This record gives sequence, structure tokens and C-alpha cells, in this order.
Amino acid sequence: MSTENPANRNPVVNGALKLYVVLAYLFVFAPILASFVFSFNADRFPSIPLGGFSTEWYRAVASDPLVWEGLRNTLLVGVVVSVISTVLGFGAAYTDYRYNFLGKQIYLALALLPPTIPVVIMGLAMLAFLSRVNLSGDALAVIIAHVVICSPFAMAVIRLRLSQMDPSLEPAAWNLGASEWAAMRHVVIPFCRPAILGALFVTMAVSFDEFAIAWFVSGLNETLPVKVLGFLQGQVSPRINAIGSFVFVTTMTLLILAQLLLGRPDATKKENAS
Amino acid sequence: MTQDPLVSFEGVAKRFGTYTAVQKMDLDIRQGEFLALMGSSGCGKTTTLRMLAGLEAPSEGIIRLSGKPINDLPSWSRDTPMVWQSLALFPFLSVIENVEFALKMRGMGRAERRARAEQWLDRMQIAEFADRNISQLSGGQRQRVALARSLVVEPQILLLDEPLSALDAALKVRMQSVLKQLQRETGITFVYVTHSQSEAFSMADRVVIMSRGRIEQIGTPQEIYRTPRTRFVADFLGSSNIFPGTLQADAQGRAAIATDSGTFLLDGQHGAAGQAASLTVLDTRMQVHEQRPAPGVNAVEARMIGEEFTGATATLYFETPRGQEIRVQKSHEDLADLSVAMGRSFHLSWSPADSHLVHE
Amino acid sequence: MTQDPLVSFEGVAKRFGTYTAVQKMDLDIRQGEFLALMGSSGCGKTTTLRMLAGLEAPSEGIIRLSGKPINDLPSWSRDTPMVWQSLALFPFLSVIENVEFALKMRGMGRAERRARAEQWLDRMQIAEFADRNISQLSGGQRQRVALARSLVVEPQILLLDEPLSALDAALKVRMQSVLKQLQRETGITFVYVTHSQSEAFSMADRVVIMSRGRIEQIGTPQEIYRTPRTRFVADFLGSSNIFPGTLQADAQGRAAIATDSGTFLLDGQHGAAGQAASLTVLDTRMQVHEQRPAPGVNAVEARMIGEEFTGATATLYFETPRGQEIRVQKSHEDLADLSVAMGRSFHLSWSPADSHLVHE
Amino acid sequence: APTELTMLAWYGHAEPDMVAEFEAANNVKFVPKYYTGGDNMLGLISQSPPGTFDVILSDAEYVQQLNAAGYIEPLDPADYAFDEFFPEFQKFPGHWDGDTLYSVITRFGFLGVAYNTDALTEAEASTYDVFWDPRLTAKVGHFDWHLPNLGQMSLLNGNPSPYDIDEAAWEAVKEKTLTLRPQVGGFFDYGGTFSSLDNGQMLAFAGIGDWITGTLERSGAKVRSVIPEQGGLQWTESFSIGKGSAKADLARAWIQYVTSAQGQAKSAQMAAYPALIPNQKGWEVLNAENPAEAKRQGMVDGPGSAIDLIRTGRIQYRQLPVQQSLEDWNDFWSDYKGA
Amino acid sequence: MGRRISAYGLTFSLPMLIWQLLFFVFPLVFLIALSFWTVRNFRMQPDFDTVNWTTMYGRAIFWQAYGTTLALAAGAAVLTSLLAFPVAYAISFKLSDRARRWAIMLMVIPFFTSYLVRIYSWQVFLSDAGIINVMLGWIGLGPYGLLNTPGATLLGFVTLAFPLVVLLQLFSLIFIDRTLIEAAHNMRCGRLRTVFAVVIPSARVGLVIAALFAFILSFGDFVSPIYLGGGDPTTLSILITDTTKSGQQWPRAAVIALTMIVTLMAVAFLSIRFAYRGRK
Ligand SMILES: Nc1ncnc2c1ncn2[C@@H]1O[C@H](COP(=O)(O)OP(=O)(O)OP(=O)(O)O)[C@@H](O)[C@H]1O
Ligand SMILES: Nc1ncnc2c1ncn2[C@@H]1O[C@H](COP(=O)(O)OP(=O)(O)OP(=O)(O)O)[C@@H](O)[C@H]1O
Ligand SMILES: NCCCCNCCCN
Ligand SMILES: [Mg+2]
Ligand SMILES: [Mg+2]
Repeated sequence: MSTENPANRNPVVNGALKLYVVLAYLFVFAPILASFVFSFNADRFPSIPLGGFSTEWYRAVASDPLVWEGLRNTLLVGVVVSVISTVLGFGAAYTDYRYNFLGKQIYLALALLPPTIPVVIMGLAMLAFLSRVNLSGDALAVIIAHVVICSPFAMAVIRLRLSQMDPSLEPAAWNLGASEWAAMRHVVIPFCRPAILGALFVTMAVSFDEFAIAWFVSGLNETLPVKVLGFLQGQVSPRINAIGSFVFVTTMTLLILAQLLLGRPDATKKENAS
Repeated sequence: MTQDPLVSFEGVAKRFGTYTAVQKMDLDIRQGEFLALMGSSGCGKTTTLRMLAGLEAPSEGIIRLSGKPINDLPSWSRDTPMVWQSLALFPFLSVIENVEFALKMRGMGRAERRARAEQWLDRMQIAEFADRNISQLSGGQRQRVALARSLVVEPQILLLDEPLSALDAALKVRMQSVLKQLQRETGITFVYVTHSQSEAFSMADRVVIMSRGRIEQIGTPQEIYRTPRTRFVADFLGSSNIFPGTLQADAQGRAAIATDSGTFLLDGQHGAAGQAASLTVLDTRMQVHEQRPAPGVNAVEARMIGEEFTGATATLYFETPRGQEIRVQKSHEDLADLSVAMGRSFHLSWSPADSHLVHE
Repeated sequence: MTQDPLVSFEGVAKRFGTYTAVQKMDLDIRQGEFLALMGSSGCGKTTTLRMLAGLEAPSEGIIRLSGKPINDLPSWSRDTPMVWQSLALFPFLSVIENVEFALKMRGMGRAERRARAEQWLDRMQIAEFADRNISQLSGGQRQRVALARSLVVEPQILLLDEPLSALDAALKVRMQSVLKQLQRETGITFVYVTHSQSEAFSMADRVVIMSRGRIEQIGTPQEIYRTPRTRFVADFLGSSNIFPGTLQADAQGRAAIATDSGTFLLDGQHGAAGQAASLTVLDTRMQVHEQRPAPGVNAVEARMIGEEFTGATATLYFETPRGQEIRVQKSHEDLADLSVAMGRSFHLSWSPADSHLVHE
Repeated sequence: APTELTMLAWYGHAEPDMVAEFEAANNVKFVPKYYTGGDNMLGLISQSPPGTFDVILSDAEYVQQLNAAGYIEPLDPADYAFDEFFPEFQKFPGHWDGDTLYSVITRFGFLGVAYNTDALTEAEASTYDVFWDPRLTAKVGHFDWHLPNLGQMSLLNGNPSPYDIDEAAWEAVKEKTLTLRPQVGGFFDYGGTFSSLDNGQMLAFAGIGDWITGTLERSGAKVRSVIPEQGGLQWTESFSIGKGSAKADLARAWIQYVTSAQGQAKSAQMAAYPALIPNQKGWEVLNAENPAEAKRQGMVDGPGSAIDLIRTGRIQYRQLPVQQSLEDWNDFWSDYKGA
Repeated sequence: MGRRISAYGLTFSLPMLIWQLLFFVFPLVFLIALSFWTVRNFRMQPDFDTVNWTTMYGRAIFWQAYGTTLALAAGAAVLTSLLAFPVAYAISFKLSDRARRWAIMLMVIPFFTSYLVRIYSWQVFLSDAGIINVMLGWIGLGPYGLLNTPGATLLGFVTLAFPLVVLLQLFSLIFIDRTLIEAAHNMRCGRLRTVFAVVIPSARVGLVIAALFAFILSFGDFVSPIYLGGGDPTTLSILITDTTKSGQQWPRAAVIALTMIVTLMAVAFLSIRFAYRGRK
């Protein structure tokens, strides 16, 4: 706390702590920054001292039709996944918010558990199952699998928002003559709008960086992160860095957009009103 | 008073699982009256209101509005608008959009509903805030928006669930008179749930006191204050001292009640001797003496154990040797003559005329 | 009263950024007294207490405990235990572990501190809950644990920051007498922050009224209630009607004050004519008449605009034609003779002897 | 729009340097799925509907498995220019089931000792025993697949036919292999192999050959492969047509193209990784186009050439274990890794 | 409210239920079935044979990998928690509101960078001729073998879990009632002692959950053990891949996967029980 009594403060301890925080952030950012740097390094196998400056890897990436196709798949999958996950997540969040029923614990477990299953296992189980029902091997399979792991995130984000909603807001709408559907359209959804947008972005970002499950189920229609895995396993090429930097910038943009939409000052102000 | 009731609850009960929130309630609400529902927390006031608004279904019994049973009508098909304690204003709509909401849901055209809403904003003196965000209003202004939002459909009845409890004291008093005046002018029946005795008593035509899902007493504020019908009501109002005991006649054959703290004379009230009952005495009607008072009044000796200072009056707390707590409320002027001190013994007295009898 | 003060604030100020929470405060706290700090929200009460406990550092000035400056002492080297409004009990410790905490921090052995803690649990009548979780206690029981936890080190001084504000009315009164008695028995100096006038006035030896970081008045409860020193204090206590005006002599040369609502006689209080001042009259000292009262008393005509029912007494709200609000507090008996009705005009009067003068 | 042809292959086979010409000529667009190991490939096929992959590239061992599992179509030998192939490759074991052809070989290569030229001389590296050299403690890498590694150990133990060994010889191979464990610095997939050789993390590697070191050499790394005195192993890559392919004709055309002399020369110089080619005419074309690379890989006539190594018996085929089950080998490999 | 579910309610509840039943529960159930299938001629065949279970459970390498994975994941959970705590503590208690918002923002960024890319990047730091050894060389030290060691695997796990653990710890520390800390100071409890006597017990649930997440993430990760650990020692995730290399042994891989799931559930259950122990 900034207002702490200086007599209760030890500058040495505080200084050491802050230094440690700086080191921790260095640790977190070292690999990210290094990959940026190496994405402009001319050598195929990065090592120091650095080779010359080069945008070769970006050019290689940009001229690789497979990368573009991967990007197209990723975007397609990302958009569809975010929409479906958000719809499912909204429904589940609303169910949890509004209803009580026998087996609700199980319902919630189903809705929230998938992200805790290791991706290798999820990927394996998904592939084994989807292939039995002839769904594996294309973008649809990736969409199905990603929705399974993304919808819990959407649910969490929207549930959080719903818990900020005055529980009498919806009954108030009914009481004023709105049917359940009208109240949903005119009250619940408008109230949740920032969280719905947030959920769309978060789920898109998760799908955007998921490679393990997608590797198993994507078949021929690989997404970009699966390509990256391929580059890492099959070629070791600084293209990884170029793609990584690109994906990073893209997801960051999504994140910042989400942040702006969620944290819009007048959205928070409105919230306080209820 | 012989006119048909606007609302009637006929044997209405509400259970949540095994818990009974409202027990077989019979209640008539008259056209145009201001009815207050009071009772301790959890006694079923809100549940009663919500059943009327169609937000809970009665487990048993029939609710009628203007004679017609409405049990099966969904909430949105009833004209029973409600004002919530939290107000439940729509934070994403402007003031006027809030007020228009009910009209929009009824399918009224844009121009017409805007006009109607503006008229009510005017009436509630908040027209200047029409385009503001709810968050930009003060508590009192929000209260008015909530009222306008419910009244805009010009209902026969308005339900209010502790609508003032979130306001500060001064604003509360001001809104009370706004509400009272509004009710008089519009003639709309108000059903008003409150925790506050002062609110209920100063606004309502009739007050319903509930306890554990049952109605304990219905009556005008005066009736209830002066003659609580049950021990619970006396306890709840908190303005009476209560002495549980057994009815008997005293040596002279006068009606009396034998309690733990002594035998006290009653004033013409009775029941069969030997019957259990409680004597209640308003705390403003008790006198404090340093010396034993003359006979003819009821008196008891007690040790002072506490004092509460509330500006105009002070409340003194005493305890009889038998452990009964007695409260006395006095003005500071009255007390000036006494050397009150914690732990000292005093004589407390009251006239038989101020004795009132309640049964369990 | 000539003994050395236990605590003294010498020119203590506290700024948060550019905001001054406490302004150059001089205050002596006497050994063994029960001192209440009152004032409206944000006036600096908690900040004052926290500076004493070492949780905030003064921006200026010196705080002494038993004569020694303690500004630079960290919180954990002072013996100034505090009772928080939220109680701040450790939820992960049992009742007795909470009480033992401070002793453990002082390095006291296991057996000894357990014995000491048990003794205090006994004293606070919560020994039976020793091994319970905090979450399993009622509000009043928690309060006692918090007290025991602070008192177990047998300090010279105890700081309490609105310790009862979370309790319900009945419990509050009961805990007040527990606290008062405890303070008397132990002789520990209590510094007690509260919002509640009734709490401050019924418990404290001296009351400090603060406003915007400044001390407005220090005195016994009686002094403050009857003779508020400033307009702020009168306003704050809320039991007086206040008429701002200018001093003058009336036609007969008697001391008077000219206000918006008329010129009123004073009783021997004065100041230079022409000086600005405010007349204050306790709301219990005002009379309500249907007819104009005889001259010799101060009187004003006003329209009734509200009524608040509070059991024993009722408060009536009036408004003069010039827009001044006047409050009158009366017992129901007194009111029985009046036909009070919203909107009607009445004459309000008070004797010059009940007039009191305050300066800004 | 061009017809899409799906190819399941190791990385590189559907890159422009290989397919651009064919795509342009036949109005075809390849859609590749690159795999990173034969089992990984089998897994993919088994989990995909029939007809998903038109062309499948695989190593000889997996052709057998693909065939056994019924994932590939029989081929007509008359369609392919086997007469241009070195005789050794005209009826390559594993690609035929009796007289039925299932797969056409397109490239091959040798597995020996890969080493860092700063750390070892060619002479030192010319025996598998070098892996036990104290200088290499924790510096020997394994390409993480049991067949090439255990085959090399079997060669070292003097088994003339390294995959066809009896129980006693198998026990001896296991015993010998286990003694190498302390020398091992890691078990790597293709990418890991690349980087750990390049950055000097590993100074010698078992189970690989020029297909890795050649690629690294091209970008200037100081690594080479040598066929040691105990002999080397041979890997192969061959094309098949996926069961149920709707574009079998195009698939056939591709295989014809890539096994033709022109296609073979291209294949030998594939950007992703170099390899030897079985088409004798292909050697000629390569020598005309890129004599240096032909020389580096040993695709020049005369003693010491790649085909000469085979003919002098220095090279054994890599294949599935004959007397033991594949599981036995794999399980031992897991145990070895965990030892 | 909340009585029976109507058509309206089902419209919202059913989609998630159906989706997760079809695409989450069924795959897991199928995984169970798969573990009893057999493989003939490199083809999986439906069957009911416990051979996969007996084979896998009968192999020393399985239990060895199990122990290794458990130890590495537990190590990662403990190590990450210890490394993260001072960061979370400093951010919660020592930074201004503005700096705290920034710190949280920055800590979210790693979630949006490819884990693969970060691991690949670490290789460049850790290799014998990598950044760290070159820098150590400047001061005359090394080179040290950092890459392809269990330590490097741990580093990868920490990379994976650290940001999440910091954030989870942070959110439990931020919500600690500050008056509890003041109350402790007020009762002669010094700074460091307050951390152990008040801060950690108060944040216990959050700290345990954070460690649990670190465990879950590390337990299933295959990227770090392969690319930083050099595949040595064998972890369960590597063993899954290895198992499939004896010709389509997916049923045996399913045995490993199911064992992992059960282990994770048990660990999650125990740690949540521990987290809430003695709480209402
Ligand atoms: N949806 C519900 N499920 C279960 N019990 C409920 C539900 N709603 C109310 N109750 C219970 O019914 C009883 C009556 O509740 P109700 O809200 O009507 O009380 P109230 O008189 O309005 O109290 P308060 O003054 O605290 O608002 C309470 O014991 C409450 O816990
Ligand atoms: N840490 C702080 N930083 C900035 N301003 C502060 C801080 N603590 C208190 N203040 C401000 O100082 C003023 C005095 O606060 P303080 O808590 O002492 O008031 P108080 O009299 O205890 O009020 P209340 O009755 O509401 O508890 C307030 O305006 C408050 O907003
Ligand atoms: N990019 C993949 C290289 C494929 C080489 N195939 C043969 C592997 C022999 N171990
Ligand atoms: Mg209620
Ligand atoms: Mg305060």
C-alpha cells in the first residue's frame, strides 16, 4: 500500500522485492523478446552472436501458401469457435445464474471441467472419438474440439458479469410486462453485452494459440499453431519466430480490443448504477 | 368498507421445499388503500408481494385481483407493477427509456409512449434528467424514476418492497411524503413492505403485522400501537414492556395478573382466572421514582443496567431481581430530577389504566 | 485533571496527496478516560485513530504516548491495540488462537498464554466457544472475541473504531454496557470512534466533535448537547432548529437576532449588534399551536410538510413561507390535542430561555 | 480451378521446388499433410476416412504396415519406369506382396554415424564404438526411433542381417545397447535432432545420416555422416496411392513424374533434405545439372559410389524385426530410454 | 424463479449440455472403451481385453515414467509457487494502483504468445553455445550443460505455469482483508512474521489452487520434456507417443491417458480438500 506508515516500511526489503519483480518479468519476457529478435536474424539456426538483419523469414512465411492456408483455417476456426463457445457459454452461465435443479453440480462440472484435462489426452480422445463418427480431419473437427475447451472460458466471463446483475432486474422486466424472451432480449443481453464481447475475444484468442488438440484432429486442414508445431518438429526454422511474432501481435490486438470493450469507462459506470 | 376487495388472498400458502414461507393466509386489500406489510426479517413479506406480482406461484390457495383468480397468469400478463428495494432500474437505458419500458412491452407506439413517459417524468419532477444515465442520478432521483417506471402504466395497484430502505434518513422522510401524497392523488392501491415502524405507521391506512409466515394483526396504526393483539406484536413493536403471567383476581376482587415480577392490577380487562396472558405497558407510560410510590399504581423495583441517549429522549434499561428487563423512555427534562446512575435501584410504576393484556 | 495526559497530539496533520484528512490537531487524551470521537463521514476520525496506532504516519506534528514521541515507532512496537469495525478477526484461527495471537507475538510461552487467553475468554463470557471457528459465532460473540483479543495484553489504552456499528439495535445497547463496564473496571483509556450520537453520549466521559479534519468542540455530552459551540455542531447533532441571522437589539433594547423568518428574542446572550450568528432551538423545546400564541415567546408560522412516527415520539416537519425547515419533536400525548394534517399551517413557538446562540 | 491432390508425406515433398512443375503441367494443386514419424502417419490414416489421401509417401517398413492394414491400393508395375532403376531397386522388398506392387521407391539414404567435425575426425567416427568415447559422455544423441538405433547396435554386434536375429543375438543387442545409456544426452525428434546437432549440443548422433547432416552442411554447420566399418543401414521413401482415392489417375501421374529421370534429379536435390535416388538415368541427369551435389552424395559412377557401397555389402536394409515382434523392440526402446 | 425448467430455460441450458456430452463425455467414455481394444495387423479392433492394462501396468518403465512425471509436476508446482509468491505479494502490497494494473496487464501477455515459440526460444538461451553460456563465458565461467536436463524441463514447466500462478496468487492476495494485516501489526506482529502468520493462511485457498493449476499444466505437457528435456527422462506424455510407435498401440496409450486423468482428479480433489480444510 502506498499510504503505509513509513515507520512500518523497510526500504531495503521493499527495494529487494521490487527488484525481484523486475527480474521475474525479465524471465517471463526473455523468450518472447528473444523470439522477436531472432525472427529478424539471418541465420537459419539461431545462435549468438547474431547473424545479419533479415526479413527473410517473414518473406518465407508470407510466400508460403500453407501458412496462408493455415492462417485462413485459424481465422475461420477462431471466429466460428468464438461464436459457438460464446453462445453455449452464455446459455450455461444463464442457466447457472437463473436455475436450480437436481444435478446442477454435474451440469456445472461438465461445463467447466474440459480445460483441466491435459491437451494430449483431450487430443487423443477427441481424435479417437471423432474419427469413429467420421468427423475428424477437417476444420469442423477442430471447431468441435476447440468449442469443448473454449466454452468454459466464455461461461466464466459471462457468469462473472451476470453475478454483477441485480437479481431483481429480470423480474422487474417481467413485472413491467416483458415476457421471458422479451426480458432476455431487452434486459439480460444488453446487460451482458460487454461480457459477451469479451467472451468472443477470449475464446478466439484461446483457439488461436491451441496446437495440441488441433494437431490430432485437424487432419489436412491444419491451423497456424499446428504449422508452428510442424516447423518445430520437422524443420526448426526461424519461421517459427516470424509466425510466433505475428500470432502474438494478432492476439494482443484482440486482447487489447477486449480490454477496451470490457473496461470502457462508461460501461463500468453503468454497472455501478445497478 | 363494504366494497369488494381489490385483491384477496384466500388460504394462500407458499412452501420452498419443506420450508413454509407463508402459511394459509387470508387477506383482503381494499381498493385505494395504503396497506403496509411489516414483520421481522424472513417472515414472508416479500414472498407475499412476489406471489401477488406473479414472481412466485402459491403452493396452495387462490389469489384474486378484482375478483378474478390470477394464480395462473404469468407475471408479464398482470398489471401489478412493483418497486424494488434495489430499484432494479435498467442501467443500460436512459431515464426516459426506463420509464418507457413497460409501455414498449405493451406494444405502444414510439411517439405515444414517449409522451406518456415525459408526462410522468414531469409529474415526478425529474423531466430534466430524461436523457441521463441512471448512474448520474442521486438516490432520491432514482427513487422517482423507479416510481415513474411503475406508474406509467397507470395501474390499479402498486407493490413496493422496502423502497426507501437504501436512502439516508433525511431523504427517507422526504420521499415518504412524496409517496403518501402520490397515493392520495392517484387513488392507486399501495401495498408497501417495510421494516420500519415509523414508515408504516406514518404512511399506511392499515398495517399488517406478520410473523413466521402468518398474519398476527391487521389494523390502523393507532390500533396496533395501543392495543397489540398478541405477545409477538407487542414484542415486535418494541415499545412495550411485557410481563408474562397468569390472570387472577386480587385480594379485592379486582382483575389482576400474577407475573414473575409481582401481581399487577388491570383496568377492566379480563379473561378467566388461571388463564395465561401477558401484561404489556408502553415504555413511555412508566414512571421512575427514587422512593416507593404510593399504592394504587403498579410498581416494581429494578436496578438500572443501561442508558441510551437519543437526543430528545433517553431510554433507561432496568433489570428486576428476577431478571426481567424493563425499558423506560423519558425526556431529558423528566430525567433531570433523578440521579440516574448505572447499578442503582429505582422504583418503576404505571397506572392500571396503562396496562394492556395480550394472549400468546 | 491536572495529571499528565496519556496521549497528546501536538499540531498533528495528515495529508493524503493534496487532500488534508486531519488538520493541525491538538488533543490531549487523559489517563483512564473514555473519549469518544464523533463527526460526519470522512472527517478524519479513523485517520486520527490510525495515526495513534501507527498505521498511518502523521504528515506533521508529534504524537506522544506517556510523554514520549512515538511518530517513528512501527506499528508493532506500540502498545495501542485497536478494535476494528470489521473486527478483523483471523478467520483461519480458532477463538482462543485469536486471543492468544498478541501474546504469541510477544514470545510468551504456550502454557502461560493459553492460561491468560482463557482467563479473558472467561471474563468476556465466551469460554465455551474457545475452540470454535470464528464463522460459527454470532455477531455479539465475535465482538467479545475482538475485545478479548485486544485486551489480553492488558494495555494502557484501547482504540475502538466503530466497533458496534455492525450489530443490531438490541445487541448494540447490550454491548454498550459491556464496554462501559469494562472500561470502568479496568481503568483502561478508551478512544472510541463512532457515528452514533447515542453511543457517544451515553458512554463517553468526553466527546470530541470533528469536522473536515478539524476539532469543532470537546466537552462532556451534556455540554455539547445543550451548548453546541458552532453552527456545525448544532447541525451535526441534528436536534436543534437553526436560524442564521444578525445580532441586534429589539425595540425595547433586549438582545435579539434578525433572521429570514423574523426577529427573535434572546435570553441574555449577546454579541455585538450587527454580528452574524445563528440561533439554535432544540426540537423538543418548540411548541405547536393552532392559534397565534401570546407575545413574549418567539413564534413563527409554518406549513406542515411531514411527519415521522417513532413509537414514543413523533417528529413533525414544517416549512416557513421563506423556505426554512423546522422540526418539532413531541410525544403522542402532546399531539393528541392537535389536528395535525399535511399542508396545514401552524404557529410554532419557543421561549427566549430556550434560545441558544452559535457562531460559525 | 486446379484439381486438388492430397499428399501425406514427410515435410518437403510437396514444396514448390518439388511440385511446381508438375502442378503447372497438370493443372493440379497439392494439399499436403506433413507427418513427423511413421507411426504418426499411420495414426492419421487410421483415423481418417478412406480416400482422404491420394498420395502417400512412407518408409519401406510402413509400406508393409499400410498394406497389412489395407490403407493403400495395388499398383500396376507396367506404369513405372523400373527398367531405368538400378537392378537392386527394381523389385524392392517390402514394396511387393508376391507379384503385386504396392509402392514405388523414390529416394533412399544411408544411416551411419553422424558427428561434429570439430569434435571428431572422420577416422574416429568410422566405427559405432565411437559412441562410447569418454569425450562424448552426455553428448551422444538418439534419433528417437527404435528401428535405426537398434539396427546399428545389431550391426555393431556383428549380425550380418541386423533385423533378422535370434533370441540370443537380440539379448546381446539389448545388453550392448544398455551400456551406451550413460553416454546419451537425449532422445530427439527430427527438429530436435537438427538443432542439437547444429548448436553443438550433441557431438554425435545415432540413427541418422546424410538426410540430416547434409541439410545442416548446406547451411554451414560442421557436421557430417560417415558409414562406419561395421556397415550402415538404408532407409527408403516410396509413394503409394491411398485406398479409395478418387484421383488415382493423377496420383499415378505424379508417381510416374517423380520416379522419372527428371523428377529423380529434382528429388535428389530436394530443398528440405537431400537423398539418393534409385533411377540410374536420374543420376545422369543430376550429374549434368549439379555435379557438385552428385559428387557430395556419391552419386557418381565408380568405386565408393552409393550403389557401390550397396553392392559391396556395406549397407543393410532397415526393416521390421523378423524374429521378434515390433512391440518387443519398441518396449525395449522405452525401457532403454527410462534406464 | 428457479422452479422447473421450461422450454425457455432448456433453450439456454441444453446446448452446452448436449455439446459437452457429445464431444467431451463421449470421447472420454470412448477412451475407456478403447483401452480394452486390441491391435492386430496394425489395426485396432473393438474387443474387451484387459491385456493393455496388464501390459502397461506390468512394465517398470510405466511406473518409472509415472513417478518421474509426478515428481516433475509436483516440483514444478512447488517451484513455481515459491518463485511466484514474492511477485504476487509485491504486486498486491507494494505497488501503487497504477503500477499494479500495469503489472497485471503485462502478466496476461504470455497467455497470448505461443508456448511453442517460447520453448523454442529457451533452447537458444540454454544450449552449450547459447546466450547464457556465452554470457557466462564473458566472465570466464562455463559452458554448462543446461539444455536437455530435467532442470530445463522444469524451466519449461515454470514458463508454462508462472504467469497463471502469479495471477491466481495475486487475486487471492489482493482480496485479503487489509485490516487483518494491520490487526497483526497492531498486535506486535512484524512484517515477515505477518506474511506467515496472516497473509499465507488468509490466501491459502488461492495459493493451493494456483499450485494445483501448475501441477495440472505440467503433468500433461509434452512440449517441455521433449524440447527442453531432450526426451530424457521419459514422462507419461512421452510414453504415450512412444507407445503408439509399436504399430498403432493407441489402446495402450489410452491406458496411460486414463491413468493420468484419474491421477489428476485425485490430486485436484485432495488439494481442494486441503485448501478448504477447517473452513466453513
Ligand atoms: N427462493 C427461495 N427459496 C427458498 N427459500 C426462500 C426463497 N425465497 C424466500 N425464502 C425463504 O422464505 C422466507 C420468507 O422470505 P421473504 O423474502 O418473504 O421474507 P421477508 O419477510 O421479505 O424478509 P426480509 O425482511 O428479510 O426481506 C425466508 O425464510 C426465506 O429464507
Ligand atoms: N489511504 C487514503 N488515501 C487517500 N485518502 C484517504 C485515505 N484514507 C482516508 N482518506 C481520506 O481522508 C478522509 C478522512 O478519512 P477517515 O477514514 O479518517 O474518515 P472517518 O472520519 O473515519 O470517516 P467514516 O466515518 O466514514 O469512517 C476521507 O476523506 C478519506 O477519503
Ligand atoms: N523430413 C523427414 C525426413 C524423412 C527421412 N525419412 C527417413 C527417416 C529415416 N529415419
Ligand atoms: Mg423482503
Ligand atoms: Mg472511519
